[in-house]
Parts: sequence; C-alpha cells; structure tokens
Amino acid sequence: MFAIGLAHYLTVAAILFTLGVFGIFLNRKNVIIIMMSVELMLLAVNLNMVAFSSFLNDLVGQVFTMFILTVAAAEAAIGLAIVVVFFRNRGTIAVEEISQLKG
Amino acid sequence: MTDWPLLSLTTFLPLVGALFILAIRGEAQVVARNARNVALLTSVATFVVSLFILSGFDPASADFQLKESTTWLPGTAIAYTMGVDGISVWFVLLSTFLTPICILSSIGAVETRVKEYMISFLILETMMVGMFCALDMVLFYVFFEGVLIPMFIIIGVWGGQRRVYAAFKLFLYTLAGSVLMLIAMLAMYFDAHTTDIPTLMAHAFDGRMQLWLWLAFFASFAVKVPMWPVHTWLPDAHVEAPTAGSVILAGVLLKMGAYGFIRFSVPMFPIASEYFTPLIYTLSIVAVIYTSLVALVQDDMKKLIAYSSIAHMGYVTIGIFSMTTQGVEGAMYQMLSHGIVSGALFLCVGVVYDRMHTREIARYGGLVERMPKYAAVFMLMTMASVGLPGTSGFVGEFLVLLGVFQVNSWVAFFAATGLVLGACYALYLYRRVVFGKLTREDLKSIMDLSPREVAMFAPMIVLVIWMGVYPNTFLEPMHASVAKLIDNFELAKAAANGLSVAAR
Amino acid sequence: MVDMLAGLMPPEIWRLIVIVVQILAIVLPLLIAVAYLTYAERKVIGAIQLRKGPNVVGPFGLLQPLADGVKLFLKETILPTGANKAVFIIAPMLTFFLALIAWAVIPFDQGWVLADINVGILYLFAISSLGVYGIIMSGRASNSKYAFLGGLRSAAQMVSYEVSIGFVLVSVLLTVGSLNLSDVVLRQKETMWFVIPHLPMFFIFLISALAETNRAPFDLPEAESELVAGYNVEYSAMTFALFFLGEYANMILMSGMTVILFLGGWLPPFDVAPFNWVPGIIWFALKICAVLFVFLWVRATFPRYRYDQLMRLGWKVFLPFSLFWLVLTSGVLVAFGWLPNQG
Amino acid sequence: MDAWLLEYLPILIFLGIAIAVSVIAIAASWLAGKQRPDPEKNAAYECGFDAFGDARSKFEVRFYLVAILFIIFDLEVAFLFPWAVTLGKIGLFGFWSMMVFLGVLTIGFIYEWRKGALEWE
Amino acid sequence: MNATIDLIPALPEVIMAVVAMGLLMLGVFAKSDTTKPATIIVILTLVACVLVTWGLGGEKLSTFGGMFVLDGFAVFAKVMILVASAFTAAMSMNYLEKEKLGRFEYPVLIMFATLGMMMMVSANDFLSLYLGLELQSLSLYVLAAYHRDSARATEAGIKYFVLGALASGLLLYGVSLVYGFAGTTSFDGIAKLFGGEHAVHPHLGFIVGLVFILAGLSFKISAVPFHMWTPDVYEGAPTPVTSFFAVAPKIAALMLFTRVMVGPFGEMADQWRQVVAFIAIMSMFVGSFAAIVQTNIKRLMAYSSIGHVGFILVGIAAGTADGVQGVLIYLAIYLFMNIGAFAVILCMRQKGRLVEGIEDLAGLSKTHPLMATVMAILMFSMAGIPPLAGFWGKFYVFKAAVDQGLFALAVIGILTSVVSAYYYLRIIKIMYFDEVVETFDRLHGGAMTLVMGVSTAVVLLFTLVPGPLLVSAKAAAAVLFAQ
Repeated sequence: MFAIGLAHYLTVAAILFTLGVFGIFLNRKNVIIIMMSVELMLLAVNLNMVAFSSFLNDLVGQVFTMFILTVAAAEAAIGLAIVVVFFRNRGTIAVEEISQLKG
Repeated sequence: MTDWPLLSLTTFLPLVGALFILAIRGEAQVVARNARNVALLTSVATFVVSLFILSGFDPASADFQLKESTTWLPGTAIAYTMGVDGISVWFVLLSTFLTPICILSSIGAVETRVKEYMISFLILETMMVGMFCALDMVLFYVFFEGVLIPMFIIIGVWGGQRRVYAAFKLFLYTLAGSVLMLIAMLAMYFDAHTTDIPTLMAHAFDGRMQLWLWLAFFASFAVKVPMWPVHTWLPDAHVEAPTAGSVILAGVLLKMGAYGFIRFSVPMFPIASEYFTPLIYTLSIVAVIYTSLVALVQDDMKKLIAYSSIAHMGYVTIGIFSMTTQGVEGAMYQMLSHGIVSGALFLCVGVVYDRMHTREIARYGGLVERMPKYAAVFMLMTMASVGLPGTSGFVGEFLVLLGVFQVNSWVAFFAATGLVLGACYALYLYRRVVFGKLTREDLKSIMDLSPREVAMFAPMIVLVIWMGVYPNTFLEPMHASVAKLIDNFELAKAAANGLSVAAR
Repeated sequence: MVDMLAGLMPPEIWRLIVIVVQILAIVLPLLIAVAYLTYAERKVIGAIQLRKGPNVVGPFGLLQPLADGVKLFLKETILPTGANKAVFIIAPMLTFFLALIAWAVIPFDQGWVLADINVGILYLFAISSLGVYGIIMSGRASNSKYAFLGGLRSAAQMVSYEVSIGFVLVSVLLTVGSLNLSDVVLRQKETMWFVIPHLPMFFIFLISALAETNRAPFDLPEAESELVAGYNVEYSAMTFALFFLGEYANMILMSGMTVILFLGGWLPPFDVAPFNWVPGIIWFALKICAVLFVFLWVRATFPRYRYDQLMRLGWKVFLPFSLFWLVLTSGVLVAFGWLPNQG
Repeated sequence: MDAWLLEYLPILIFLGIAIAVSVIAIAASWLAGKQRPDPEKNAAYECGFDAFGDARSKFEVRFYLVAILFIIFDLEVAFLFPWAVTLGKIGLFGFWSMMVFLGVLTIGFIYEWRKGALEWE
Repeated sequence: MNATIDLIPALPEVIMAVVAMGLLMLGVFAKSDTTKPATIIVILTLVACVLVTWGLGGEKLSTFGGMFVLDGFAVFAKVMILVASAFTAAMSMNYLEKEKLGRFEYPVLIMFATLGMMMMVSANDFLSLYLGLELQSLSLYVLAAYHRDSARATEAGIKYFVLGALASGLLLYGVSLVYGFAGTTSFDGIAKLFGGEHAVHPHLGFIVGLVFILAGLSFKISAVPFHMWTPDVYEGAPTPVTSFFAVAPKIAALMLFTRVMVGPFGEMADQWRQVVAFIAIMSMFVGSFAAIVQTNIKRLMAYSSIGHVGFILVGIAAGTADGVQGVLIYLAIYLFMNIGAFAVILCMRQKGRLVEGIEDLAGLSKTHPLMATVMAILMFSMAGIPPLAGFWGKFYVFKAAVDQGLFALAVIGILTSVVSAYYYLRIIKIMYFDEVVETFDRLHGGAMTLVMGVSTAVVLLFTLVPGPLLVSAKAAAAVLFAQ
C-alpha cells in the first residue's frame, strides 16, 4: 500500500485548516459554530506542529502544541463568555443578528 | 547688529506675538482690542527688524548672506539653515511689509474671534518669512506647507458665503501639488546627499531625472502661482477670503510659486527648465489672455482682481523662463509690484465692502462723488495694475517684455496683447465703480477713507510711486544674484549640450 | 498502520491472534463481572436493608443477571420520534466501548497487561474524560427534557470531579516518576502502598470515583424523583443495556484504578510466606471486590446529595485540597530529595 | 512504523473489538426483539403529556461556567503530568517554575471563587 | 539544566504581572469598590516600569533561553506602549466613574494587555511571540465587551474575538509551516538559516508560512484587507477602550510586525516586500477613502488608524534601518496624536451623555476654544501638514521608501494622504466653520487636560526639538540590523 509520511499529516492539517476557515466565513447560523471552526483551525495547527516535531526529532513543536492547547482553552473560555453576554443582551446568537455595527 | 540671528528673529518674532495673544484673557471686547494691538505691534516690529536685514545686506554679492545654520534633524544632512540673497530678501520685506497693513485693514472688518484671527495672521507671517529665508529644502517645505494651516483657518472662519468650499479647494489643491514636490525632494536628497539649497544649486542632476524632478516641482509651484489650468482655486479663495486674507494671498502666497521656480526649478534643473520652457510659455500666454478675457466679464470685484492676478503672474512666469537678465529681473519686479498693487486693490475692494457688504460691481457707481480720496487711491492702483509709466507696474512689465522679446518675439507679442486686455478690464472696473452717477440710495451716505485706512494706503502709495520712478533702488540688490542665476543656467546648458555633443 | 498490517508475516499473525485472545480474556470475564456486580449490588443492598434480594431465578437467584440480560436483549428498541437517530444510537455504544478499552492498560499482575504503554495513566485519564461525550450525546439526542437536564447535570458533575482526579493522579505520579501503571505498582512494592502517604488523596479519589460514575450518593443525574432516569430515560432494550453495562464496567474500572494507585495493585498485603503464594491476580481481584463493596455499601447507607452540595464539594473542597496536597507532596519530595529518577 | 507505536496495536484491536461488540449487540437485539413502533410509544417521555416545545432549550449558564473551568483546570493537569514525571531531572528550577505557575493558577481560582463562579443556587 | 534564570531583562514584566495579580486579589477581597485606587496603582506601576525599562536599556539582554530579548528596539517600543497605556488608563477613570462602569477588573485588564504587548515586542521566538500576542488579545477581547449590558459593546467583543481568533489561527498555521521547514521557531535561528554564507534557498512551504504569518499579523495591525473588524470594534467598544485599542496594541503589533519582518525574514525581503507594499497601498486607500463618508467619530478614527498603518507599512516595506527608524518615529508621533484626539473625543459629552457623531463637534471653537484648538492641531498633524509632528512621521517613512526606489509606493502614499487630509479638514471645518447646535458639558478631569496638553505640546514642539526622538529611534532601528 503506501507509507504514511509527513505529507499526509500536512495534507490532513491543511484540509482541517481550510474547513475551519470556511466554517468561519461561510457559516451563517451560529456563533458557536464559528468558535468551533476556530478550534478546528488550531487543531490543524497542532497536527502540523506535532507532525513536524516528530519528523524533525525536535521537541519544540510539541511544547508549542501544549501552549496552543492552553491558550485555545483560554480563548474558548473568553469567547464563550462574550457570546453569553451577547446572548443576554440580544437574545440570540445567530450570525446575521450580529449586525448593529456597520458602515 | 550683524551677528544677531536677524533672519530667525524676523521669522519667529510674530510667533512670539502670537503666544502673547494666546495668553490674553478676559472680556471679549478687551481681548479683541488687546489682540489687535499686540498683533499690530508685533508685525510692525517685525517689519522694522526686517529693515535691518536690508541694511545688513550687501547688494554687490550674489551669495547668500546673513546665513545662520544649526543642526536640526540629527542623523540626516537636513539642517536648519537660513539665508537671503538678492532675490529672496525682497520677498521677506514684502511679507513683513504687507502683514501690518493686513492687520490694520482687518480692524474694522473682523469683529468675531479677533484673537484667533490675529494669531492666525502672525503664524502666517512666520511661515511666509521662514519660507523665503529657508536655505534648506526640507525647511523650505515645512514653511511652504505650513502656510496652508493659517490660510485654511482664515478663509474658513472669516470668509464669505462659500468659504468652506473655497478653503477646502485652496488646501487640497496646493497640498496635492506640493506633496509630489516632497517626493522629488527626497529623491534629490538621495541623489545629492544634501538638502542644502546652495549646494543643490551646484549639484548636477542627471538629465532624465531632472525632467521628473522638474515636473514634480512644477506640480507644486504651478498650483501656487497659479498657472492655467490649475488656477481655479484662486478666484474662489480670493472671493471668499476676508480682505486681509486676499491681500496676503495675492501679495505673498502667489509669489511663493514663482519664488520656487527661481529658487529650485531654474537653477537646479536647468536642462529640464530649458526643455519645458515652451510649455511654460504656452501656459502663461493662455493664462494671460484667457484670464484677462474672463476678468472682463466678471461682476464681482474681487473675482475680477483675482483673475487679473493670474494674468499678472503669467508675466512673471514668462519673465523667469525667458532666462535673460531683463526677463528675470522684470519678473521679480513685477512680483514686488503686483504684491503691493494687487494687495492695495483688494484693500480698495475691502474698503467699500466693509461699508456696503457687497462686492457686486453693479451695486456701485459714482463713488467719486462721495469718496474722492478713495477714488484717487483706487485710480493710482488701477493705473499701476495696468502698467502706466511712472508706476511700479510699468517697470516690471516692460522689463519682462524686453527680456522675452530677445528670446521669442511671438511670446512677447501675445504677452503684449495681454497688456491691452489688462488695461481694458481694469479701467472698465474702475469706470463702473467710481465714475458715473451716484444713483443708489444706500451709496449716498457712504463715508470716505478713515484715517486708519489712509494710514494703511499711504505706505503703499509711496512705494508704488517710488518703484515706478526710481526702480534702481530695488533692482540694484537683485543684479548680482540674478546674474549668477543666469550665468549658472547658461553654464549648465552649455555643459549639457557639450555632453550631448560628446555623446554623439 | 496500514502498511504494517500489510507486511505481516506468520509470526505477526500469531501475535495478532494472541492479542485477540488476550482481549477476549479481558472482555468476557469483565462482562460476567459486570453482570454479577448487579447481582451483588442487589444482594448487598438487600442484606443491608434486611431483605433477601433476588432469589428466584436459579439457586440464590444466581441466574437473575442472565435473565435480566435476556429480557433486555429481546425488548423492542425504541427510537423516539424527535430524536437525532444516529447520535441516539451511538451514545450508548460510545459509553460501552470506552468502558471496555480503558482496560487495555490495566496490569492484572506483573506483566499481565494488554498494552504496556508508557503513558498508561494519561490514557486512562483521557478515556475517562471521553466518557462525558456518551452522556452529553444521549442527553441531547433524546430530545427529551428529562434526558437533556440529566445529561447536563451528569456531564457537569463528571467534569467537576475529573479535575480533582487529575490532581490526585499527579500527586501519585510525583511519587512514582512514571506514567506506566505497572511502574506505579512496582514503586509501591519498593516503598509502601500509597494509601498510607496519600491517605487524604485516597479518600478524595474514592469519592470522586463515586461522582465520576454517577453512583450514590452522587446519583443526581438519575435521581428518579426529579429527573425520572436522567440521560437514559428514552433508552430501551440493548441501547439501555449498553449504558448499564458501561456504567458498571466503569465502576469496576475505577475500583481497579483505586487499587492500582493506592492499594498496591496485584501486590499481596504483606510480602511474606502465606500471602505471596497467592497469585497477584487474585489479590488484585480481591482488592477490587473490596472497593466495590464500599461502593455498594455507600449506596445503601448514604442519602443523596443536593446538586449544589455536590458541586461545592468538588470545586471548593476537593480541588483546593488536592492542589494543596500536590504542592505539599512535590515540596516534600524536592526538599528531602526523595524524588524518583533523579538525574 | 516505529517500534513504540506497536505498543498501541493491542489498543487499536481492542477498540475494534469493542466497537464490533457494541454494534453487534444492538443489531442483534434489534433483530431478535419484536419491533412494533407507534407514535405514542415513540414520543418523548413527559409525565404523560404530549411533549411541548423543543427539549434543547436554553439552560443555566453555570453549566457553561463549569465547562470552562473544567477546560482550564484540565489543561493545567496536562501540564502537570510531564512535570510530575520529570521533576527529579529538572530539579529546583522546575519545581519553582511550576510553583509560580500554580500560584498564578491559584490566584485565578481565588478570583473565581470570590466572584461567585462556584456558587450554585 | 541550568537551575537559575535571569529575570532581570524581564523585570518590568515581572513587576507588572505581580502588581496585576495583587490588584486582582485586592479587588476581590476589598469591601468597597477599588476601581479608582487600582487604576491609580496601575498608572503608577506603568510609569515605574517606564523608568525600569529605561534603566535596563542599553545593551542587548536576553533570557528564557533566548526567547525574550531586551534590546534598544524593545526598550523604545516598551516605553511607547507603557506611556500609551498609562495615558489611556488615566483617561478612562473619569469615564468609568460617570458611566458607572467602574469595576476593578478594568485596570487589571489594561495591565495584562500591556503586559502582553511588552512580551510581544520582546519576543525573539515564535513561541514567546504567540504567548505575548494572545495575552494581549485575550485581554482586549474582554475589554471590548467590557460594557456587558450594551448590545453594541458585546457585539464589538464578538466581532473582535472571532476575527482575532481567526488571525491567531492564520498566524499559528504560518508558524507551524515555518517551524516545519526551518526546523526552529527562534528568530535568530531562522535568520541564520537564510542569511550568511550557508544560506539556504527557502522552501515553498516556508514562503507559504511567511504569507500566513503576514496575514495573521496584518489582522492584528488592522491592515487592509484584514481590517474589517476595526471600524465595528472601535465604534462598539466603550470609548476609553477604543482609545486604548487605537494606540498601545497597534504600536505593539506594528513593532512586532517590524521585528518579525526584518529579523527572521530579513533575508527574504524580496519575497515579502511586494506583499507588504500591496497591503500598505490598500490600507492607505481604504483608510483615506472610506473615512470620508463616516459620521461617527470613533469609526472615523478607525479608518484613520487604518490609513496610518498603511503609511507605517511603507516604512516597513522599505526594509532598511532608515525605514524602521521612520516606523518608530511615526509610531511615537501617532501615539501622541491619537491619544490627544481620543482625549477630545472622551470629552464629547452633552447633558452627561457621551456623543460620537462628528456633527456634534459643530461650533466647538466657540464653546470650547481650547479643546477645538487642540483637536485642530491634532487633525492637521494627522493630515501630515508641516510643521506639525505628523508630517515628520510621513516624511521619514517616505524618505526610506524613496531611498529604496519605491517611488510608486511613495507617490500613491502621498496622494492618499491628500485625500485623507480632506476628512481631517472636515473635522476642523465642523469645529471652526459651523454653527453651534448643542454645546458640550464643561470639561472635567485633570487627566484629560493633561493628556491634551501633553499631546499638543509634543505635536507642536517636535519640529523645534526633533533631536531626542530621532536619535533614539535611529539607535533602536539600528539594533535590528546589527548582526
């Protein structure tokens, strides 16, 4: 069959990343889905990092991944908090409702 | 006395006055009175100081004199350098001369926000004087652009009906022109590694580069002069500006462009100047004839004089680019004369405007009956504007025509045509305003010139006649500098030709 | 992985067979154990409440679990109309197979471990964290208010105690210096059962295990009086059975972890003659039984906690305390140079 | 494939078997039991009423809060794992680094506590 | 393993972190509201940190295994950031009191955000860069939504969060690629790899990573085409927060941008110059044209800041020490111009309520002549009219661009600056030429007056005494190019 090499990891990561980006831009429904898309992007990055780390025999990538995970958690926490206060003010988190400010 | 930093003193003295005015507090009436007094005092003092410049100036030398230099922007070759030569010294004096007159003229005219008005004017004076004294390109630019700020405020706050439009137009036109000049200056800096104007004059720029640089500078100066077709801001600005603003605009600001041609375009880019001379001629002639014709059909006094300014400045550019001694000196003379004459004409308009609050020519007529003194002053200035021998205007125009005739007789011919047209519109204006029957009711009670106004006009009258009768006083200090300018120009031209011959 | 399987030669195939057999050797006894745990539970509670418990099917009711199983197997599988069908079915499967595969790293005796990976504790921690998904999925997919609330409560409760469990694990790790579960036991052989130095942690772990498995007195998610049956209210037949099996398998798993972490795993209580004749796996099983008995005992005797009390206990008592204990442990170890693998 | 990955092979197989068992169990039960669905039977349980409204409604924000707190603390545990294992090697420096980290964490925890994030009812 | 770590280079950061956490504890345990004392403590700490940073300046110090450096460039940046934060913190006190939004978290968040920025400009590794950036961003997300009962503020928070997170994602993806193809995340390491004798030709993946990093950073500096969030966030966020956003984070992000571009990627200037130039041009265009139609002054300031970023990027595109010097000068001046402008905006109160319409400024020169003068000077300066300071920022960046032969860039830049002059003038026009509609409340707060005074003084006097800033900017810029 075929060997799983770096390229495969990178491809998967690239696909995940693209999905995440599209999720942010094409999603018209719910802010939570946007946040999940962001997480997906970070996941892709982590995959990249770990793949490279293993490939290069260098630990920095994995350390980086740990930090990304942590920061992503903090980010998710803050994002959720903001979404919650927004929901309290507007009673919805539909994306098309986030449109008071424009110009 | 000579070891004083006279030029800096002249430049920044008004600023000191402005600071004083800023500190004035209290009741509106008191503030206004004090602000006027301080401003007048400061500007007169500045004029007096500037006279010392003249006395310390050696007319025989073509060099820059009274030079001051100090480091300014560390890490670059850009320094604070001031100095005057036979060309710029007159402009410095013109500026310091006109400012007190402007301030005097606005005493009756400006009643609101006097404090700010006076501050603006003093800042404006600093910028103008500084610009003419600057011997560093960047310093020049700073002052050159800085003029816009007070001018914008003056027109915008104290101007007429469409003042906002006029102020924006003035600002954006001139800014758009001059920013290109900034790029050109930067390019020059990297080519010559200096921004010192005298050094740059000696620096030979590459021929191709000269063309670009010349165009960039042209963009700025042509707007400022203003040359056709970028002159459209001027009538608007003049019409909407308060009287004093118009005086300064016509008297000094327009000269900045022409000064720029003499200071930068011609000596630094001789090859390009040579190359573009036909362009200048064409535009200038179009300006002279076209604007004269336009002036004929104006029914707003100020607009008419504004268009006449454009025509007069057309002579100036023709004179400069004729590259003959007579031509350049004539251009210089024309500028000085125009500075005073058009300033005076605007003041004349201002005098009646202050009384009647209209500038429509049709609203006047027969003023001579009620205002004989005014009619006399107006007459003299109209004559000077037309170029009657014995007035300052004659000398300038005559010299320009003389100069350009040596180079290109067709240009001289068309320029002379402009003269005739100039006589038409000026006299036509005068006839409609001053002569005829005094029919309008509201004009019947109009007052003649007040002592303040007489004081305002007196020095101008003296100068106009002096310049017309004994021009040598004013031409003498120019000779050396102008001669040097032309010599260098010819030299550079010869060198370029030689080069191209060698290249063949 | 694919190419590895492709390149398999006979020895590898042999090895594969061994692995499958090993797995079956874990799964089948485990399922039986689960079945009899339910039986034991009913018997023990019955005994405590002075009842007999199941005694009809088979001798002493010993066949009762089988009968229950057959009944559930033959029942109709109900898929609620409003449910998200796929998720609804997957949820119990997830719960079930997570409960099973966690056993892959449990050492039953010295070397008796299916996958002797170096990060065993991390693996267990990860798998038990995933357990929340089954519950959340079932709660949401059912589209029933009871299930939804039950699922939420259950999830919140599980994650709350998971944090304390994490800190407890780290405390133990500090004394072991390895993430391998066999090493944990061996380290206890070198020193002593960790229940002695880490006594408070032992209790915290035990109680957290109760909460983690939604056992009484923390069985709020299934609180019949409030939420009918919690997240699995809509389930029937085998889907319900899988939840049930998974839960009880988890219970055994938590007991097993307790034993490994604190009670010396397969080690005999005293390494002297009569005790160390008995094989390790017996000791292991016995200890698990003992812990399981505690589970059942607790259920029979303690009243149910209120939800706020439950959360307070987790966040305001266990978490700070286990954190403090963690700092204390590491401090002591560093200060006295008792750290393992010093280098 | 690296040798150490082989250690995970049993887990993979185990996973396969476990999934297979659960799928087979449900499928077999589905086939074995009599399937006679009807609307009443398939309706969500709601104490005898017909279910009204979508069950996936708003819920208490505290559940979010718990989830968020969990994420944060669980991640810290993830940091603690490697630290705990290698504390012997990284010595005092490692110890104090983690203490600083835990100190920061504790400050956050105290803040949450005082702000009432841990209160129920 | 070296058991000790030299914390001296990070001393200001350590102080700030400790104080911030202390304030958090103080606030949460105190019986009464501690917003005001906390703000004052924060300001004092920031000022103290300016001194400490200054004192540490000089030689290049590095710590945390080379991930954190304190060189002249960082010192310059930090001083600017600290000054900006201190000023904005001071300006917000009055607002918080009036709007009854005082919560002690506000100053603490400011402090944390500032801390993040300090980390950013000292970062010498993508790891520390990321952490600094995120600490900053996370604090800013919260600050944007600080007014939690306002739908607009929370919406601003959401928008900022989503796009900020997206930007972080892009950045990280780029970092992961760069890491993979360079084998290191250290700036020095990357620079060494592609410079010097054994320079390697960068792999395509590396270039892609570079582009992603560029895009991610462009989001943070709100350069076109990644600027969409800026106007909304500026408008929606509480005004003091907007003023904070407009200055400190922007400085930090731009400094970071500069360091990343000329540091690790300095050898690849040819690859990124086109991109940066393009972004610069787009930003200048959008910044000048889109601002013309704005009616909300905060929105206008957003577009104005986009335009300024475009001008600053011109300096970066030059990629020389002169260019960086221009960037530093521009930023320093930008700092004062913007702070002053926001001080004025914060004083725009009618009947106790903040107003944000540009038209509300009408006739300000009659009712509040001093305030109008300040605003006019600042607007002229922003338009880049000499002799005001704003001109010099433009002068220096364009000088660098012309030096590098980027004439097209310079010409476009300078023409857009004329366009942007239009809307700055419009503000002056409204203040000076238009009639009063409704007058503002009397000016309150010494902090505002102080900020206005200081910024006006800087803007006015810079031309007279340009020396100190120019010299230090030159020195700071030289650091990045000293190998």
